[in-house]
Amino acid sequence: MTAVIRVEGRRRSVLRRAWDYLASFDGLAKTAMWTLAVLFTAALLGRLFGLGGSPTAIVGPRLAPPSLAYPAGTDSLGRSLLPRLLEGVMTTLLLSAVAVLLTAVIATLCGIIAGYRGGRTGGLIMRVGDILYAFPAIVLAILVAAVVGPGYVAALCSIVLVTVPLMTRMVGQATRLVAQRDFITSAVISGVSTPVIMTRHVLRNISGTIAVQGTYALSVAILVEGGLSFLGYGVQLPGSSLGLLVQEGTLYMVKAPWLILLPGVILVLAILAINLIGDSLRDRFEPREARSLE
Amino acid sequence: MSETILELDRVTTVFRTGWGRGRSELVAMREVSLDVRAGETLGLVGESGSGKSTTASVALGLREPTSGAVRFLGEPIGGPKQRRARRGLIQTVPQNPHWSLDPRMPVGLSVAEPLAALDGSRLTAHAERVTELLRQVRLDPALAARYPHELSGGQRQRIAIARALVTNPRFIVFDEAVSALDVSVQAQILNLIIDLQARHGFGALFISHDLAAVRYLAHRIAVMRLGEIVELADTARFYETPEHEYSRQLLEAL
Amino acid sequence: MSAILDIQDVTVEYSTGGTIVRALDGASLAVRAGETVGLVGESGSGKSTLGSLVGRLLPGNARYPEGRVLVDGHDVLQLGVKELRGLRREQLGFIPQDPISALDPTMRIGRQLELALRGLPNDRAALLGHLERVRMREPERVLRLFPHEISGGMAQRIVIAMTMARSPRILIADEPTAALDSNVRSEVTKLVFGLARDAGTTVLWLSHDLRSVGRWCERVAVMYAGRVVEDGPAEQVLGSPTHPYTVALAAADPAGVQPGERIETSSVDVAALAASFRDEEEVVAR
Amino acid sequence: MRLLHWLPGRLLSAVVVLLGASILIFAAVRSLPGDFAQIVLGPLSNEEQREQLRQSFGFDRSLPEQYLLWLGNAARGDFGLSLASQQPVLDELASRLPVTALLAGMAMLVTIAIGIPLGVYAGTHASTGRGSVAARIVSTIGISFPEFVLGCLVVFLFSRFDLGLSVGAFTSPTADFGRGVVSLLLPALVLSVFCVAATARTTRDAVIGVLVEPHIAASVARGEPKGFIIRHHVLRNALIPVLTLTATITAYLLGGAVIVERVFNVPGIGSYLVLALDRRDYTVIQAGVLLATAVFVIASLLIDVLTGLVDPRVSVAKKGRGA
Repeated sequence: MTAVIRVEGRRRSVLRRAWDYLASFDGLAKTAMWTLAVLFTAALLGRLFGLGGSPTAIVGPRLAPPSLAYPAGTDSLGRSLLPRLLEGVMTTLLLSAVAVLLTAVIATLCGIIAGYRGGRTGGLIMRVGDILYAFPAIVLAILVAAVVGPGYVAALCSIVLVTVPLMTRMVGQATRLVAQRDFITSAVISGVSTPVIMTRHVLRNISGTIAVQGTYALSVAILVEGGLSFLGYGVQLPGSSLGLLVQEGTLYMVKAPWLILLPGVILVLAILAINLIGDSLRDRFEPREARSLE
Repeated sequence: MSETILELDRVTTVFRTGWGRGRSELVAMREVSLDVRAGETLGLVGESGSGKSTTASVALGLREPTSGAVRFLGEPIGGPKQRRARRGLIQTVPQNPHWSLDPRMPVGLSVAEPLAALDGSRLTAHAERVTELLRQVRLDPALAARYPHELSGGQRQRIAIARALVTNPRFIVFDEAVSALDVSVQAQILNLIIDLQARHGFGALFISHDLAAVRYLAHRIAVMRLGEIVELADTARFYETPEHEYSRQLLEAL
Repeated sequence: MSAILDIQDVTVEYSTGGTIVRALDGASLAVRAGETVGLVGESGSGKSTLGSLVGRLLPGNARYPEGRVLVDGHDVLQLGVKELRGLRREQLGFIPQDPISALDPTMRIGRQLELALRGLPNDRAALLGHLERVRMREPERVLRLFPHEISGGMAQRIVIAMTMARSPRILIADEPTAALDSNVRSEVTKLVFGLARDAGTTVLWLSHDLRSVGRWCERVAVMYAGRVVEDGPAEQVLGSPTHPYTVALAAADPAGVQPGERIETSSVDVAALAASFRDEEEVVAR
Repeated sequence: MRLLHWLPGRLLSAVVVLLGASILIFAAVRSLPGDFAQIVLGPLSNEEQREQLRQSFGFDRSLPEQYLLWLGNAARGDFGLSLASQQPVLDELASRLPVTALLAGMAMLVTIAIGIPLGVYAGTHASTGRGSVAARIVSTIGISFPEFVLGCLVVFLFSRFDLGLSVGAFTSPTADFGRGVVSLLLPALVLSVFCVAATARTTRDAVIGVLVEPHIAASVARGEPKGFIIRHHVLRNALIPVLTLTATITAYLLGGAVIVERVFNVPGIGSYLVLALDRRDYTVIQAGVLLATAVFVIASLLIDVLTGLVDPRVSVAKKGRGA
């Protein structure tokens, strides 16, 4: 099936091919992609065109329930929640995406070196990964945040440190599998240099693993950012992130439940969507058949 | 007598695993001596665990022996640095047709890769030579654009042979290269190897657990068991009067 | 004498992601009780599908649009789950290609043997008896080992012991020696045929090797592209094959060639044609 | 014992990981911004007083010396005094440990009791039933619920409506175990949701992986009934990846406890650690984080031993990892 897509794709534009690729996912994953796309577009509109108003302006009564004037209600200072929500979505998604991109680069590099070269360098990489892995994620995150000082950088560093060890391990495992293959040995014998083998053969053959693990890392990233901001070590006021909004919401939970429900629900939806996409990617790259026992 | 391409001189290879009390040693090759001459195929037969795979990696310069000498064209075969220096002169056709080619690469580029490694050129710069090689292994040159999973096992193994030949090597190791193929396909590949050797004159080490295939195309046969070569003889002589008890067993099992 | 196994014009299709692949295309084979039949074919010929079909052991995506499979008069494809299970347990025996992976890797040999003999006497003496039947050396020690600690030949003897313990009416052996070293092969083959003869078991021996099958089986059936294309007494099929595929297959075997002689691959055109159109997994798609 | 011949090597790597973690913790805590003496003594103290305090805590020595001193003391169970309360850190931690241990233990119990059966059901019915799809969706939702969101929702629901359990009223399990358990019920449930879902997913994948193995096909071919095969051959094999996950879950429970304790106002190690970070209480942070990593390292060591007993093929070389 992939072959068919590719052969047709040669004659089509890159956009068209990307669209075809996305269209080949199952319904659940497509819904998930739409959810993320809508969230991101709304946040982008908020940032670019001020959709929903200004996130910092005090515009109305305090703790007003959702209405036509304030689609998501107002907060304890009388700011409209909608623009703050949009800003929070943007911050959370962007921060997590940048962090995971960093993670992917670091983990791919380390994983390939550890998995392909092995030896002392590889052993050292894996050991450092093990050490980082021994820290409970949120404990490591707040420790980093405390050292760096709360804020965006702290959130970014924490996410990277939390997600790198696991992804490195997975990339390393995938690399080891590929490295045993005959075509790698043939390339070595033919005198192909190690960097070329790593990029031409190894990287291409583990791209599926990177995509899957990167997607899962993104969902972990949003969890960590949320938890960190919730504890007060992540994004700081007057900025906004989904975790921070949930934390604010806890203060007025009984009087104004929308303050916690709306960011909470959006956060869960975003993570759920990403996990569903991850599952779908995994089914694609690591297909498994199911058997019954009859 | 033609030139000696590869020579193993009393090669011993020992694997050590574990440490402390759990430490164990396994002698994969014990005092193995053999040579391969230009235009000749040496068949190496043995069961799994006999040490023939280790012999293959030693002969390819992938593994340094514990003791003994390995010489390629009279020079010590050396380590990775020397491998870069003599690239293109030694090639291999591996066992499993599923993994002998990079599944993410059109097979034409796989064939071109050893050439590109010679002078650092791009993979796509060798289309003509690839076409020529595909013809030589009796494949339609149009298949160069296909991916391995779009080809049959036999076709993939032909591609692997084309790839091994593309740099006009002096020495090729066939490591169980036909074992995973169906009998009918296997016969064609065996004939192809014979024809190509007559044309190019490379020396070949043909490793297999299948005595029938080995004796069909090898000029001489070495029988390996528990890390030792128990008999090494011309194929005709081996047929008529196998000397070692184990060789006789193998022949009878055919 | 009526057939104990009667496969009538069976078609089997696998559906995977919208495409339908036909693995058997009107295959027929009738076997009388006590016969030893060698079923020969290359990868993709459908012989493994046919073998598994006897116990309806095909994966869930298999469909049976046509044909019947009768084991001792029971229509296997129509049986309920319970009857089918009973049939597999009491009447059929299967020996797979790779014996080590056919054993539970986390369990000692003794325990698995004990579980497999459920319902039969399975005390220690009985277990040892079964191992001695398959001429296992040091049976006491073997009972305590895990599957990864024994050789392929030993593992296959254990699988044979499990399978033959209930003296099945029909034994289906799918290339049981392909994964073994050649010096063990003949011993294991001899063992299977010996035990089968003693128990009066009918043997269906699946193999890609025409000549070795001819040595052990009374009758040989050749499969090609999902059908049985030739079927007859072993000496007849080997000596004077009629179907062009059988002819080609016999000619392609390097073991049958005299020194200095060249295999005539021009006569293998039938196989070459098939090879260029199919793959091990893609079988005969149409 | 031949089965566990890899144990010495594995022990060594656990020690290496623990040492590495301790260095990391020490370095991190020492690079926390702010002068601790000023934090402890307040802005009105003079330099002399601060210097005295630094000396009394050994902060005037070189960093490697301080590290070795700290490590040596820690190995003897002496973590020093809390800067904030001037009480021995060990006592402070010890008084909170039972709460967190009970919380994590309850969550682990729920995880095993629900996660594994759910996963086995989903795995054995993966090729057929609709129930499997439902189980899959539920478990994906489960791993997508951050516990601070879920915790807040639970607090909201239980404080707004009378649902039989009260939130906020905490009883120490050392004072009254029964009531302690009841008061930790909601936090433990919230903490377990992610773990239940993750366990169910891993178990499901493991079961599916085992079902396609040839030895299961061999069991089916022998005519063995479904329940028999699951009991004797599937569960044991599928347990192996699930066991490996348990180590990760242990770490997750420790981390999650930090947030859940905060949400539910539970006075455990987690909330104490956050408090210590806020107060820059060096000694407590060092000891608390070291304790958390030590628990994880020991837990994964135990789990590897267990795995080694279930799966005789395991060797360190094969697993190729330390923690």
